[in-house]
Amino acid sequence: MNPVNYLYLAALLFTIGATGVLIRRNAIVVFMCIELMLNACNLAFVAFSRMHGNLDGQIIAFFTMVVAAAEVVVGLAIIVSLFRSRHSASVDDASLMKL
Amino acid sequence: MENLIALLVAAPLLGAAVLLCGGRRLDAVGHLIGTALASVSFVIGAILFADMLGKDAEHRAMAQHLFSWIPVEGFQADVAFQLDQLSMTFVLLITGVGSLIHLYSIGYMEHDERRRRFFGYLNLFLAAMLLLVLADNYLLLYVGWEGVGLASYLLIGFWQHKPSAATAAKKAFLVNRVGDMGLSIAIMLMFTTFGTFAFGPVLEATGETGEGKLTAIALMLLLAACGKSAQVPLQSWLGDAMEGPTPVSALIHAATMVTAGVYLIVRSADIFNAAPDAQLVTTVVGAVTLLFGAIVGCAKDDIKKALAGSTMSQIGYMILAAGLGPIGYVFAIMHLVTHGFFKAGLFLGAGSVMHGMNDEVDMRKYGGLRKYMPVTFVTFGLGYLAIIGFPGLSGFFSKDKIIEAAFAKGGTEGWILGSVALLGAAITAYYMTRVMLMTFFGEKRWQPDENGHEPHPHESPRSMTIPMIVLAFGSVFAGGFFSIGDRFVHWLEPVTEHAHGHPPVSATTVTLATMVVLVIGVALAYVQYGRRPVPVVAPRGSVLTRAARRDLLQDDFNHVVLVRGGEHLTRSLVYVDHTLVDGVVNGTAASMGGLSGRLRKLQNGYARSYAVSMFGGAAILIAATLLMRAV
Amino acid sequence: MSATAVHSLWTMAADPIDKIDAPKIEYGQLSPTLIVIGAAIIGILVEAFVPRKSRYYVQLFVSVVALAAAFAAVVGLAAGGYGTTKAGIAAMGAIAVDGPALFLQGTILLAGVLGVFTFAERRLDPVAHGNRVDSFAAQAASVPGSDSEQAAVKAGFTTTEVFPLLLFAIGGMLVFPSANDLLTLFIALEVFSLPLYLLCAVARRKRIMSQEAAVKYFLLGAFASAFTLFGIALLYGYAGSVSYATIAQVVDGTIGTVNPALADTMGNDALLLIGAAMVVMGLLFKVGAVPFHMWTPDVYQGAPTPVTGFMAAATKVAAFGALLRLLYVVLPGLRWDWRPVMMGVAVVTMLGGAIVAITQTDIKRLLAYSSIAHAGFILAGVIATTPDGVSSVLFYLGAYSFVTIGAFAVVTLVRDAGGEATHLSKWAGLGRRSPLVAAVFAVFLLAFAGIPLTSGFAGKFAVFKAAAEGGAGALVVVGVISSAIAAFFYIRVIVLMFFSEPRPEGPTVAVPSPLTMTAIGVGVAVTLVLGVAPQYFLDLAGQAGVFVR
Amino acid sequence: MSFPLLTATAVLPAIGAIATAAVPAARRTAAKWLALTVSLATLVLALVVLIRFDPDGDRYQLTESHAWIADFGVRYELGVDGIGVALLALTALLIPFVILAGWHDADPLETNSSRWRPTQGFFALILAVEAMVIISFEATDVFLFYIFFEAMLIPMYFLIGGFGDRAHAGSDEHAAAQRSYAAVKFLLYNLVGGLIMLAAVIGLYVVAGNFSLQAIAEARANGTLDMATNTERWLFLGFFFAFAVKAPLWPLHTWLPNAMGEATAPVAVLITAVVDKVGTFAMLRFCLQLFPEASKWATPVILVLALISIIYGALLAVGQRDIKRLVAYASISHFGFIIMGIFAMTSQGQSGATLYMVNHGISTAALMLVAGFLISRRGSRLIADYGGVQKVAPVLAGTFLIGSLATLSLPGLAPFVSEFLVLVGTFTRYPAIGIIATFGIVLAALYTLVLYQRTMTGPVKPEVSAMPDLRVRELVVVTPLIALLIFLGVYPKPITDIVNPAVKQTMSDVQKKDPQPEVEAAP
Repeated sequence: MNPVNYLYLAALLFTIGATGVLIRRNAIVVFMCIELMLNACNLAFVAFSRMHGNLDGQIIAFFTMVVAAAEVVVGLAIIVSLFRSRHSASVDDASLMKL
Repeated sequence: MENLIALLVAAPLLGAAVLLCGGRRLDAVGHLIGTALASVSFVIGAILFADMLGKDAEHRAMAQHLFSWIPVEGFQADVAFQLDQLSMTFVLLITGVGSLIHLYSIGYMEHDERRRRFFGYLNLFLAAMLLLVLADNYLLLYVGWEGVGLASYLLIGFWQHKPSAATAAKKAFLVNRVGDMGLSIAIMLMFTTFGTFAFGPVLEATGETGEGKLTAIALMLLLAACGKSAQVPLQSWLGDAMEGPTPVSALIHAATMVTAGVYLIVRSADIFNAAPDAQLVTTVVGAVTLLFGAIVGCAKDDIKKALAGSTMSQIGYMILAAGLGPIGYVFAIMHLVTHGFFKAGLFLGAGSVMHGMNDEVDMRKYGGLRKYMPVTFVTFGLGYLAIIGFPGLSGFFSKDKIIEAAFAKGGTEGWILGSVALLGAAITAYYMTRVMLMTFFGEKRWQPDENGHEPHPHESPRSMTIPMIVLAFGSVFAGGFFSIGDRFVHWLEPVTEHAHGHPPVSATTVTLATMVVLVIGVALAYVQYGRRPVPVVAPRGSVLTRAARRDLLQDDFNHVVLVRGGEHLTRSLVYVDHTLVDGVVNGTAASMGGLSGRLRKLQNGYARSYAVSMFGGAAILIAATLLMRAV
Repeated sequence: MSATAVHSLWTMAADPIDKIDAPKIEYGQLSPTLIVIGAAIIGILVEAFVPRKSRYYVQLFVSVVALAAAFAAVVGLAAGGYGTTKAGIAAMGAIAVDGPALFLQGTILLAGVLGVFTFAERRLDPVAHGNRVDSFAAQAASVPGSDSEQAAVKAGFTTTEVFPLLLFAIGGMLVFPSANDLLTLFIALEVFSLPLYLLCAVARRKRIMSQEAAVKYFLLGAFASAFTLFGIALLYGYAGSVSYATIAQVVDGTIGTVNPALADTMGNDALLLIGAAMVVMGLLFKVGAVPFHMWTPDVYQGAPTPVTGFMAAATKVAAFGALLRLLYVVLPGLRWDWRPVMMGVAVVTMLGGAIVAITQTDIKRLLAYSSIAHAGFILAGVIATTPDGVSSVLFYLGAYSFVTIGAFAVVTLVRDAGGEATHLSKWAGLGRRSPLVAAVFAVFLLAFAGIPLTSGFAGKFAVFKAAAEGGAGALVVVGVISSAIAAFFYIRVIVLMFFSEPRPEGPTVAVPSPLTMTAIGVGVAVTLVLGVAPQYFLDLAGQAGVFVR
Repeated sequence: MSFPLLTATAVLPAIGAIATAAVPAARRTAAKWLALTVSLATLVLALVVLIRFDPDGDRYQLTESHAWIADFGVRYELGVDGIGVALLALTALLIPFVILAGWHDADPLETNSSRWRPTQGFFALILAVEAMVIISFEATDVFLFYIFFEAMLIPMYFLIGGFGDRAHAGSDEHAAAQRSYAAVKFLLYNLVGGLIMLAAVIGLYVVAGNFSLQAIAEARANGTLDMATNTERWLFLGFFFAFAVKAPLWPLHTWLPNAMGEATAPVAVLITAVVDKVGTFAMLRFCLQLFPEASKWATPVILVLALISIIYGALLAVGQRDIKRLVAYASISHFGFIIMGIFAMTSQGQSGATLYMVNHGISTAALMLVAGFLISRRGSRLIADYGGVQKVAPVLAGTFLIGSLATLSLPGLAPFVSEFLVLVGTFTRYPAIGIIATFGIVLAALYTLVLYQRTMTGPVKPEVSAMPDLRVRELVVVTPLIALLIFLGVYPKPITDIVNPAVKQTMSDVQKKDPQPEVEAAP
């Protein structure tokens, strides 16, 4: 199967993730969509790595996972504290600062 | 000897400086200082005159170079004096009459607490006027020219608490400025044409340039002359100028300053000679003004305004003569001098009358004053006879010569100008007789003023009568003295070459004609004002009369066209400046703010919309990059 | 370890390996980063083991010493000729140690020191329950206004974790501009972003806003970094490597691609362009260029002011450093593609920032927009694509960061009952109440506005000059116009401070401790020195203007 | 290395400014005296410069040159030619009078606030402006000039906005609003001008590679540096725009009336008599020297604009109700004359323009300061609120009259000389423009005399009936100015001698010859 298809899939996933970020309100979901985008990147890395026949891509994928994990830690901490102080995880409610 | 010339100017200038900066502590002696310094400069003038007579006609001119004034690349203006017969004449007239009027003012201004300042201004005037006639280049003349304007401004508006006086002063200065504009343009033209504006070089070089240029220069000089000498169309200020103290009217607005225009033209004789068109215009201006002034003079009930009209008309004669070229120059100056005497005398007389009548100027409230102030009556009377050209008196000689010269111009112009001059003589006789009758004859017409003060007409003090007497002598004998053996002509010839005019009819005929019109004029006036009592309230009078009372409506014209129009112009410009010029700038600022306000709305606080903008941005970025490659 | 080695290992696992060639690490060249990261780790240990009372002092001490040491290391490297005569590629090509890297690292470190000072300021807020407090929450975990928070305040807790966090951020920033392959770039990005997200959230006053700022910053930041990562993936796909040098060579076409069989992806320009665009976008987000700027005002406003100041200064420096390296080392071959695009970005950034700032009413948001406008100016220098361009940008960044930290430090001083009085209306008549503070702030504003005799002017002149010489005259004109617009709102603030009558209920100006005073003082000093006699620093930036490839 | 005289002239007031600002709040008077002393010392230095300057020597004298910002091709280069030295002297001369006239302008109304020190600030700012103006007259390095050309806006801005005229119609808030509007307007106008110039300055660097006026001018002259026609024109426009805003030239003038109206009289003098001169000076020195061709190219348009300024300014002056705004518009008219003289490109025109800068400085100072004294007595700027002052305060009225006469450039007073030179200089090359400009002298008479008549003459208004005459301090301010007006009117040679060589140089820069008279008259 043509490895290029994996790239198309990766692009698709990335787009889905991005769309999710744009349309979903719940901070957690938005964040999950971002994770989805990161994973799309991973897929692309791996696919490319296979094409090039070198391992850089796959190694990068591991790094990405670690980064994603770190982001989860920080992100959830922030989102949870926000949720606790205003009892809502909607990103639209958090719009005190504007103009 | 040359070095004395500067002193002529310096003495009164010093006086002005001392008196104006001296402060109150000089109040007691101010008038004495002023008079003294004026007479000093007269004495110097006399010495120089004597010295001049000592030399032969061709070598009488003297010069004194003081210092280089404005030295700029290709532009040389010096402070240098030139004293030739023409200037000498003026120096004597100015300092002589000036000193007399200083003397007169001592009495006249006795009760004015600002007398010191008054004498300071008078000295300032003398200095400026002398500078004007002594300058050896047009730019320095210009300084004196505006200097006398300033002095006249200060003196007309001397009683500043009277709004009318302040306005009149301002008007005089402004109208003169229009004339000055002409003078400065003339100077610029000379500079571009001749590369200099000193009398000598310019007048010598007139032959080397086209008539067009010279005509332009001459016309600009004429404009200047019109402003200073109150000639149509710039005559409007002279009447109002009578707001000033009477000595001022006598010295500045009768004897000296207003004749500066004549001096300018005669001084620039070579230019005018080479520009016949300009000469024609000059004669026309003179002719028109001499009628204009005379007519106005007939209608005024204010004695000073009547005399002002007459001044205008007499200067009209001089300008006319000056416009006639070599056949007229000398007589212009001669009439100028004689007029200096009798008109000054008349004004001083008028002043003396007002002095006795609580400053009443309306002749309809005079009458029969000859009993109360005999000296004034006699001197005034002599002046009157002189001005109407009573045979044997000064006016007779000078005016008669001008009328002759006018006819001598030849051709239709000659006839027209000549007859105008004759007509003028008639009207002069008429309105002067009118003044004489209304003031000194008939029975008294004055009543108590609103606060019950009945005027007690009385003869003026010695310090006032003496000058009047002296001037009366002048008015009687000067003309004769000048004319016997053409003294005056020979005196001036070296400066303004003289040609004998040949009138189409014999000189005697002209003289006779003059006599005839003279009699007619006097008779008319007698019928109107001598035979029947003069109404205290002015009758409505004919259209012409009413127009004449309003200076033939040209003030109204000025008011409507210049004043109103100007006000509208400035107001609209202020509006434009505020709304348009400023508005554009403020507008851009405001629109910038508006734009900012709108863009600001994009920052709506929703994280997702920010994400959208980022996403869109990314898309655009990618698209743009690809596009760049594509093209 | 090199990829091929791993590859062989993976394919033929059968025969045993006798030795692994350990990667070679140039600790000397990496020392600045290592020192800072190490100090950060020590900081965490301090949090774990040192008694609460003394943590603050220990943390402060550790941070300052570490940063000073790191700065010393940078200076040492520079003195050692790195960046001028020789340049090193350290850590197996992951880190470049060259002029720009060292210059920017130095700047970041100094900014960091001042940042630490402002972080450590505890004199501004009134003493709570007998212990001095700083601008950070007593206990970030507890809900604002809740009993637990009260208790924490009573107990005199303070979030001393901010210091290690700051150190981590600085560490990441040190790597960011010197990253020499895309992976390192990405990791560094995350390493300095994540701590900043957290720092944004821990304000003592107005915590709701602070948390909101944190959430926005975090979500958008993560979003942006996802784009960056995908871009990296595409570039990797294009060149088969993430190392700057290799990609650059592929772009120039100096080396053919590894596998001709895969021509449809390998060396496919679409991949290159899209990838490059996405990576650049990630960086533009960090520098706050329009249209990726929208997080800036909110975050600047919501975050604790010391954090804002540090962020505004250091993030810009790091991000522009990375951008410069990317554009000058990786994509010079693509210049004719990205230059026009970047010009467009620069123009909208300059104008957008300046125009929107006009109607701002909050001083922190105002400064945020001004920082956007400045990003535009710096971009003008980036676009010059000449050594002059590089050095001018370096100089500008150096000058700008000090002005920014100083300005925000002043903002922390103006307070009323509700904490900092950031609404402009409250600044009315400040010049009457405390002329000195107002004058200092005026100096900073004038520097922002680029008035001569301030560093702002020297910097602006440098970048505009570079841009003009680089053939981007149009940018200069736009830049000039937008500076004029920008001048308007800086002037507005000055008018407010000096020419309007002080309000009776107006704010008070707190007297800070020497820490903040130092920050402000250094800010002013640098502003004026760089304004009057910039030559030395220009030379510095000039020598540092060459990238290693 | 000789004593850096020119630097000293600028550094002295700068130090003075800092010292004055540092005087403690309570010691207001000390600050005043300090400022006055410093300004006088500066005047002495300026006179030393004037004496050391040799009109027939090199073009630029007392030069100093030090490396400064090599990266920008900027050197610290000072030097004065005749024009610069004249204006340097003028500045140093006027500042003491400004300080003396503004003696009480900055006394705090309420003395409760201890840390707010307006007085110190006021005089410090004035000295700061002096320093910057002086150095911009001395700078022969375009960048150096630009820096101070821009920087002087800041102190001016605070002087206008911070120390407004206390005589105003309406409430304090209204006045404050007006004031800061005027200040902001002043700053933005000039800042925009300056920034556009900045673009041109950068462009100049790109073209020329350095900023040394002499180097570039030489290179232009001997053709080693030739600019493309369009480049030169754009650069010229960039420079000229900034100077035209500063000068100010119609239609960029609207900031001046606001600024002069709202500022105190001494500050207004500072604006129009000192700071604005930098603009016209820079036209002469930079526009003509750096871009001769472009200058000639732009001349017709500029002359027309100058002409509009002359007439327009005068007409608006006639239409004003506010004394100080009237003077402001009069100044606009006068700046029109100056610019016309500069771009007429004749020796008379340019000497006249330079002379005009000096004379206008003195005459405006005289008129404006007396007007300030008048206003401070009555507390109103409206002409309509006065009348008959002449009766109660004759000396004040007299000085005011002399000031007015100088403004309408009466022969015998200094401004006449320069105005006539400008007119002649213009007339010889552009007769039509010269003639139209001559109308300006009539209008000038109109607005000055109307002003004098409405305020000083007529029946005494009750409000002014108790008005005191000039005090000693005020006499000390006015008398020397008037004396100077008269002296320079009668004997301008000292200045023309200094200026002429410099003008000759400039004429050769633009390769223009004076038009020769058609008749070579016998001298």
